[in-house]
Amino acid sequence: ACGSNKQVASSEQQTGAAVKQVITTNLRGEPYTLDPAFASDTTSYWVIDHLYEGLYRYSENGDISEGAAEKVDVSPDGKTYTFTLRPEMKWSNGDPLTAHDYEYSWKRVLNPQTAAYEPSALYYIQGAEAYNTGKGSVDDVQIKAKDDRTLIVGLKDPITYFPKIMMSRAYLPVNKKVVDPDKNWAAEAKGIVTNGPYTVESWDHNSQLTIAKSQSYWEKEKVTMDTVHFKMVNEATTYYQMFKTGALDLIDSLPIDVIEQEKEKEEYKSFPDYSIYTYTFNVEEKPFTNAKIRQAFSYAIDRDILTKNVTKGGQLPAYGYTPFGVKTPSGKDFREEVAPYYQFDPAKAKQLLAEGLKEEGWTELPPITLKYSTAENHKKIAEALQEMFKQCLGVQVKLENQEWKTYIDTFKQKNFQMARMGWGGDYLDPLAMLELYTGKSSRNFTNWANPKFDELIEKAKVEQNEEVRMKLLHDAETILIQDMPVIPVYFNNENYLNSKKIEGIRFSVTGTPDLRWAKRVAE
Amino acid sequence: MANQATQLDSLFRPVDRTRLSEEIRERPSLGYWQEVLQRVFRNKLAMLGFFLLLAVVTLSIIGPMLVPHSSHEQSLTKGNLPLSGEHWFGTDDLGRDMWARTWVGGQISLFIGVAAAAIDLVIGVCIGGISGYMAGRNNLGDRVDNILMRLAEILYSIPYLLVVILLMVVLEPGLATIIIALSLTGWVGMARLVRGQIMQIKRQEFVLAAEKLGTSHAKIIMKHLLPNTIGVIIVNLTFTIPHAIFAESFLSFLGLGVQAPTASWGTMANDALAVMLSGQWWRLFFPGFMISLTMFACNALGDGLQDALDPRIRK
Amino acid sequence: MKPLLEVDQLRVSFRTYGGEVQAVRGVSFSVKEGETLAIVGESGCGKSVTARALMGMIPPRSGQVKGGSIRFRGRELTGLTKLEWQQVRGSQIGMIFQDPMTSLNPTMKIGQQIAEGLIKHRKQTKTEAKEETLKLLARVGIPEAARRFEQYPHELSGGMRQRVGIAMALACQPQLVIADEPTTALDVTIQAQILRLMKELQEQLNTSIILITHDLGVVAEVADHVAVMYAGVVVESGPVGEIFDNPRHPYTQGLLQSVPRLDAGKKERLIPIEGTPPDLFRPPAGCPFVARCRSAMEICLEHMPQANSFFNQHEASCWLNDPRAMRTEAWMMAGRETHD
Amino acid sequence: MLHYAVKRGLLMIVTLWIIVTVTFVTMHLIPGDPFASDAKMLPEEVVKNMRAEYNLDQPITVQYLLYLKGLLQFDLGPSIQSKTRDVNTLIAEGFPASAVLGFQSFIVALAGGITLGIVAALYHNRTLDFLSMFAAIIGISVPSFILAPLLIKYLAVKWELFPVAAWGSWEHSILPTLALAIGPLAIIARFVRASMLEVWQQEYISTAEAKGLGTFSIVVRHGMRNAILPVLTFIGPLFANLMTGTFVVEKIFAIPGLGKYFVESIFNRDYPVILGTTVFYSFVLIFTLYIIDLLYRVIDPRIRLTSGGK
Amino acid sequence: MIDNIVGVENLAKSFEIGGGQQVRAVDRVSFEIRRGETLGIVGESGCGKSTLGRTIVGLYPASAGRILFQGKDIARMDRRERREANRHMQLIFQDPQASLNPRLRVGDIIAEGIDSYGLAKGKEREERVYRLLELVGLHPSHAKRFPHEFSGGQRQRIGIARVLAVEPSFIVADESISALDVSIQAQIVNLLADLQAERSITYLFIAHDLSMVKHISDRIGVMYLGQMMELAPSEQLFATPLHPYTQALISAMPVSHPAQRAEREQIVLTGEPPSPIHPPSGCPFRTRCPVAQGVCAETAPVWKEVRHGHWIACHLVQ
Ligand SMILES: Nc1ncnc2c1ncn2[C@@H]1O[C@H](COP(=O)(O)OP(=O)(O)OP(=O)(O)O)[C@@H](O)[C@H]1O
Ligand SMILES: Nc1ncnc2c1ncn2[C@@H]1O[C@H](COP(=O)(O)OP(=O)(O)OP(=O)(O)O)[C@@H](O)[C@H]1O
Ligand SMILES: [Mg+2]
Ligand SMILES: [Mg+2]
Repeated sequence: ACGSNKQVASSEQQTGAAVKQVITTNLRGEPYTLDPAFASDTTSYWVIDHLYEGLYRYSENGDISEGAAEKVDVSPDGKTYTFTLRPEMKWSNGDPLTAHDYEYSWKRVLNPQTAAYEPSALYYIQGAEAYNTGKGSVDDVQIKAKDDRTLIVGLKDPITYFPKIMMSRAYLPVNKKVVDPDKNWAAEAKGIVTNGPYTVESWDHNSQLTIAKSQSYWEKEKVTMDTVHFKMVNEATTYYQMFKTGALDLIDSLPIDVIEQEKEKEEYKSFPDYSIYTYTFNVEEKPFTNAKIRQAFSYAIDRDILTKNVTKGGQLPAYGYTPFGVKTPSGKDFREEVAPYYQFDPAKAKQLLAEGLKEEGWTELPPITLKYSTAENHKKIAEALQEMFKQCLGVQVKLENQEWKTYIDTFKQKNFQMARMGWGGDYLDPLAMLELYTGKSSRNFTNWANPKFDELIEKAKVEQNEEVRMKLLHDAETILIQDMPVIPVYFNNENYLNSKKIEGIRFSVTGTPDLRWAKRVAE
Repeated sequence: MANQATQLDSLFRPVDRTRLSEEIRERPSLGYWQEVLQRVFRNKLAMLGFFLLLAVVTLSIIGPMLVPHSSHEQSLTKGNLPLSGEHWFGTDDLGRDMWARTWVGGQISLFIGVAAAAIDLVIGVCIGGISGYMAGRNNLGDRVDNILMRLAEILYSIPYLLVVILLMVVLEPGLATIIIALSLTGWVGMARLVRGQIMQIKRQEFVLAAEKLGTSHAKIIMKHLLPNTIGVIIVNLTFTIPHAIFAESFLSFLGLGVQAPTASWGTMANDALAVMLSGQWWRLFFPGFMISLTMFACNALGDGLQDALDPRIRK
Repeated sequence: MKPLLEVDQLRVSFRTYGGEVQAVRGVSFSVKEGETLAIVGESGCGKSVTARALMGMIPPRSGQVKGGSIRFRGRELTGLTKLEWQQVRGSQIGMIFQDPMTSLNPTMKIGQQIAEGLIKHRKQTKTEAKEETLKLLARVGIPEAARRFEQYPHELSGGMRQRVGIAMALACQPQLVIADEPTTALDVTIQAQILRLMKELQEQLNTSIILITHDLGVVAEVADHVAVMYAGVVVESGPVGEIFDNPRHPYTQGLLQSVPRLDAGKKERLIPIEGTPPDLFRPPAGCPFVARCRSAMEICLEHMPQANSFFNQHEASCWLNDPRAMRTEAWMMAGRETHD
Repeated sequence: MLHYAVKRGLLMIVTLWIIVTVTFVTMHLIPGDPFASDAKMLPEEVVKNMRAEYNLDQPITVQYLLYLKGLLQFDLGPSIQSKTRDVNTLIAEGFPASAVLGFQSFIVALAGGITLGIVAALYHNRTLDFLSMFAAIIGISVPSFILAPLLIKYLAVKWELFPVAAWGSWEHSILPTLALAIGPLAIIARFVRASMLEVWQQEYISTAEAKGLGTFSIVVRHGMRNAILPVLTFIGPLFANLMTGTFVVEKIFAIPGLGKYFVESIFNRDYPVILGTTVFYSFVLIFTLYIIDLLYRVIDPRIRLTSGGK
Repeated sequence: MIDNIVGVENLAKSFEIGGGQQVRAVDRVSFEIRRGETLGIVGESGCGKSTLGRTIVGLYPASAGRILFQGKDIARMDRRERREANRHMQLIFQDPQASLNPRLRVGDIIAEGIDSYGLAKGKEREERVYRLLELVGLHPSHAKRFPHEFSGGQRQRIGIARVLAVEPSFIVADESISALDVSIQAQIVNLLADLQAERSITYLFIAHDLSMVKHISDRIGVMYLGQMMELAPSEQLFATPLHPYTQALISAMPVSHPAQRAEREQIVLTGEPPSPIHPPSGCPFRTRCPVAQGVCAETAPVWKEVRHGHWIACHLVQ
């Protein structure tokens, strides 16, 4: 990484200092808020990630490393974290930034009155959940600023992946002096005070947001990009064409139809993100009460063709549940540690279906409706699957779509036989993906519960040895795949077009593209 | 010369009166509809419209049978193929035959067009007719008119999307639901227009005359007022139809209408928008062209019909 | 005195869906300076079309001047270009329309409607035109001209509107004014006012007037000369006295008879002209009046009668005026008797 | 007149109230929760806290009354989605762009439609008539969601005449204006053609001709005003729709207008925004209809006598 | 007693126009019409002739006053009686073009009244239509045609046939011949006269052509600005017009022969009829009356019978 940094530096010298370090990119929509406590969407996250810095942050190579914290000490029992902050840090308005700010910010998120978006990300901390749900007092929350530079956090369980969890935006700090007097402090550019590499320069609502390099950021020397313009263009075809005409330097979420023609170009960047596209069964709805029939449907899907010819955006076929992107002690990716669990096999699919029918004593399947939420790509995939089921299994599946909020409702009420759903990891760990399917998970809408699976997950949560933990998770995944309450279809990814004039944008699995190290090399 | 003069001489005698009693304008008296049809047939533009429409309808019915591919059959590896002997209109992104899909889609879109027109006619024309007729008649009439127009205003103002989503929850998706969704507000424009026309026509003396002869309100509306608004009704219908065709695509996209993989022209056009970037023009062109063609045909036929239905323009 | 306007064998047709309408089929007449010519005739006989032809206002695509000539002060008007016609209209020949309700633009102030012509032909500025208009309004007997200038047609009574129409036609002091049934839509008392006004103005300005009407009373009141039209042709013309005293065409005779006479006895049956005028799609080869004529002869069916001249420019086109017709009269008397 | 104005004003308020009520009820009848967002399913307690923040834990009647109370004070409430800005602000921010665009396209549609319609009428049954009406049919049958990308592709990307999208300079507004205007333009053209054909038969046109005026001044001074009258009924709702923004065009051209709130608020179940935008739209619509009523009297000075009588 | 078929007493009719203003189209008019007679009404355009006619036949509800049919107040009749009275009182319109629905066949137009009063059905209805067509001088084959296929005079005949279909005893002919050609007017007038003779129909004949009114009417009423100014037997009215307005009206009639131009002394009224929205105080005619006096502006003249059968409303005539 060091070497490449030098190269960038030299290329800067070649083009001369005349190149203004400005990048224009696209947010696709108005960030609903720039207050990290309320942020709920990737749009806001992208900006917020450039404005605030947590105790940890992603380093240039994508690892989690210390951010505002200089040093972290973990107690031997793994339950107490002591953070030492870097000296003399400042808010963008000049106020000193201290451990008290972190304490204040986290407790603010937990305060039920705040109605923050994701206080549950802090529930790993002792006393947090109780306070947030009104069953406990703020005093029992184990977040303590010992002095200006020391923050002590006590956890409920000894979890080794706490730094990963701390990457949630709920852990970002806000300035008490600014926040307390004005509830709407984050509504306009001038009110926003940040501690990260950028400050908000201007905010033209629904049109453009500009952030500029912060002069009070502790590592400002390393921030190469001076100004970032975020345009807010929602329509894919539009921002694509704006990119083509040079009005934008970086865009994400390309229109599907153009990926084919952009794929081979230098500008094209594709990165997996830590999420999966699934079809979820309700295992209490016939015919998916039978595991073999569920598997039959999975075997009937030709994921290779689907990702290559339908979704087209470089998505990876999912032959397991947890997505790529988690490095394990073995040095391999968690996904690559095991062989694909299954493959496209029409014969096996037919066989399983027949067996399943026999087991249940049915002669034919009841009518099946496949539900999906309204969107162009979901519709395409549903249509393709429908045809695959028909070809492989001879089953005529009916399609039904609903507008998103209605769909969520339907889904939560488990009012489906087979329904599309995408899941992303809250943090970059297989646990984040698998924990969903435990019997008591509030996000498990399959009606599927397996005590063995639950047990493995419980163990994995507190296991201190990372290797053993991974093994436990693999075992749990195997059970999940065998019972198949959910069909993994593909692992999502994000596509970008990155203008040749801009170098050094850091793309990562979980985060949004990090622009601070980007460099414009030509006007 | 002299000869001619003497020839004329013989004509100076009283005329044979029977030669004069010739009827002023004798023409074969056809039935009203026979005559209307005859007049439509004589109008070239109308006939062009008629035959185009006939062609579109016929192809929508038999078109899919002319090719070995069904409209559903996918071939994911053969997506986005241009026109060829194998696929006359090319294929779409899932490798389905566009020819078959275009005509199957035509069935839906044409049905929707016809249904929307029917809604306009039945609901819009009735409400507009009643409202226009009652307005200014007496206190009660004013009230009826006021209520109906306020109703139209309200329906116009309530967010349509909200109503649509509600419908989606209450009803099963399908053509019937689409039609209900279209009926909710589809009639408002027509009603307002018809009302305006009726207000004008009802001041004409033949309406007063009918009233004086004891003709009932309903009959006055049906026999005297509405037939004389046929012109604006037809013009407005030609706006309603394409609007409904696209509204259907929106509603279907939301999940209210026909479900994938069944397509309509509107949904096909909607799905194919991005081809403007990638160049598979046939995916947008065929459904779009069919809509425009149908529109053109309707307009041409409509204009012809309008002339034909008006007994005054004949000569 | 040289005629101001000479119309000779004017023919106008319209193309319609059903074929060609020969609305005017050879009309000739002339108007002298300061004279009033009345054109009378049944509805649809081509009076308005003739008037429009004199203004060059036959709709260019459906209608066509098929032949004949219109000489105005010695200048041939047929065949003028559009722009040349615009110079003639309003400034040399003015026109007053029948219905003051529909002939004024309902959405424009009357003052502006009058001033328009002045601005166009006299190249006046707006203020000049306004001043002139105010004078004109006063001249046609509209009080409070300044206030009226700003009003819209619907704010005026029928008589006022027709005065506005007259003001409009006279604005540029044309030598000839064509008035197409200027008083038909008005009441008797207002009609009397308007006719008197027209006469006064005519005397002051020495304008010639072509007055189109079907009201014989109006003709009797103001006309110097009369042309009686029937089915697109002039069947009789002459000085007004001659026409009333010695009508030479059965149609003219019929017209004069069919109006009730004030001095006639109570509830005496009127003597109408039975039947209706012929269809101009298929104009008859012979005399157009034959089907309604009591004295029709075989010759009338097949041959168009030529104009016969009588005393003092009195002309009539009827076979009855042919000496050979005398015998027929006798036969007819006989025939009628046997019929009854 | 005043009596009429007051009566209409009161009626307007009643109508608005009914609209609010019906929208309120419908809104709460449809499933979905403003707080159920992307794949994350928030814990119940968290959602409860959030609901309390927006009074959503109150009985529905209380919510309704609270809303009406706010409405009386011209306070449309907070937005649920946009945490820090309230509905009044959203509308105040979005309306200018929508209004500018709407007004421009309204003018274009009106001017273009009238011109096209008049040309077609003047050249009745000739090539120009045929061409204009053919163009109008195309205009009617190509919806803005197809038209807009086409405009972008050719005028912006291929020929680089205008910027692709975004809001800012006047050039930015040209393409969206066109995209918005063409449909209504085509419809107006057809209406105007019909009424112009009628007007052209009127005797006052002959009068104008008899004054020696040229065709152009006859059209402009005598034809147009009268030909527009029948189009007014259509223009009212059109104006209201354009002024309050249209989702599709604003989305495609990335215009910071009101249109997006109309649609997105519903998809997001952002109750106060749904109601706020509805109230705003209805107000504009009803007010426009009212103005149109008055406009009738301006353009057409004839007093309309009510028929029948008492 | 019953030889008055229709009577009006203090009949008034006003129209609401915008802005709470009122037009007093007919103002306190009283007269009666005897069975079988023809009452002519003349007067300037807009003086309320049509309104009077239409109010009498019930097309407009009266604002005040009574309408008697065969001696009975129509307002007091029950539904059936009123419908019957309505059938008996019919109206022929002025404009034969506008009063016929262009989209209906002549047969259906004529049968409209037959249908709505259920007077005949099927074959009989058809027969009746044919007989009516013949009665007004048309041919039964015309029943299948549309109004625009006929000339103005023929259309007016259709209008008359339509009214005759319901066998009325009283017909208001509202300028029924004004739109016709002179030569055709006589045909229609004769037709009306024949029908009166055959069926003893009573007419209220509205027109502004004085000579025609004089020809057809037994008595003539002269209206001005909604009020009746003078009512007298026609001979008497023309021989000795008493009201200044009537005098002006008669003198304004065009001469019937050019030779009379010089002989006649015309009273040309100056000014325009006042607006019915703001009628002048006192006598409505005073603003144009050549002999108006102070009293005319103060009080409205009463409607009085100055001679047998000669009614007048004028201060200056005793
Ligand atoms: N624009 C036109 N197109 C077709 N036919 C026309 C047109 N104008 C006039 N005509 C026909 O020409 C004939 C003469 O019409 P014109 O208007 O001159 O009659 P007129 O004598 O003025 O009658 P009226 O007394 O009713 O005004 C009529 O048969 C009419 O139908
Ligand atoms: N429906 C109506 N609404 C309002 N005012 C009306 C209505 N009908 C008639 N009037 C007014 O009443 C007055 C009398 O009109 P009416 O038509 O009875 O006059 P008229 O004597 O028949 O005139 P004309 O000779 O022009 O037919 C006029 O001032 C007219 O404007
Ligand atoms: Mg004429
Ligand atoms: Mg009248």
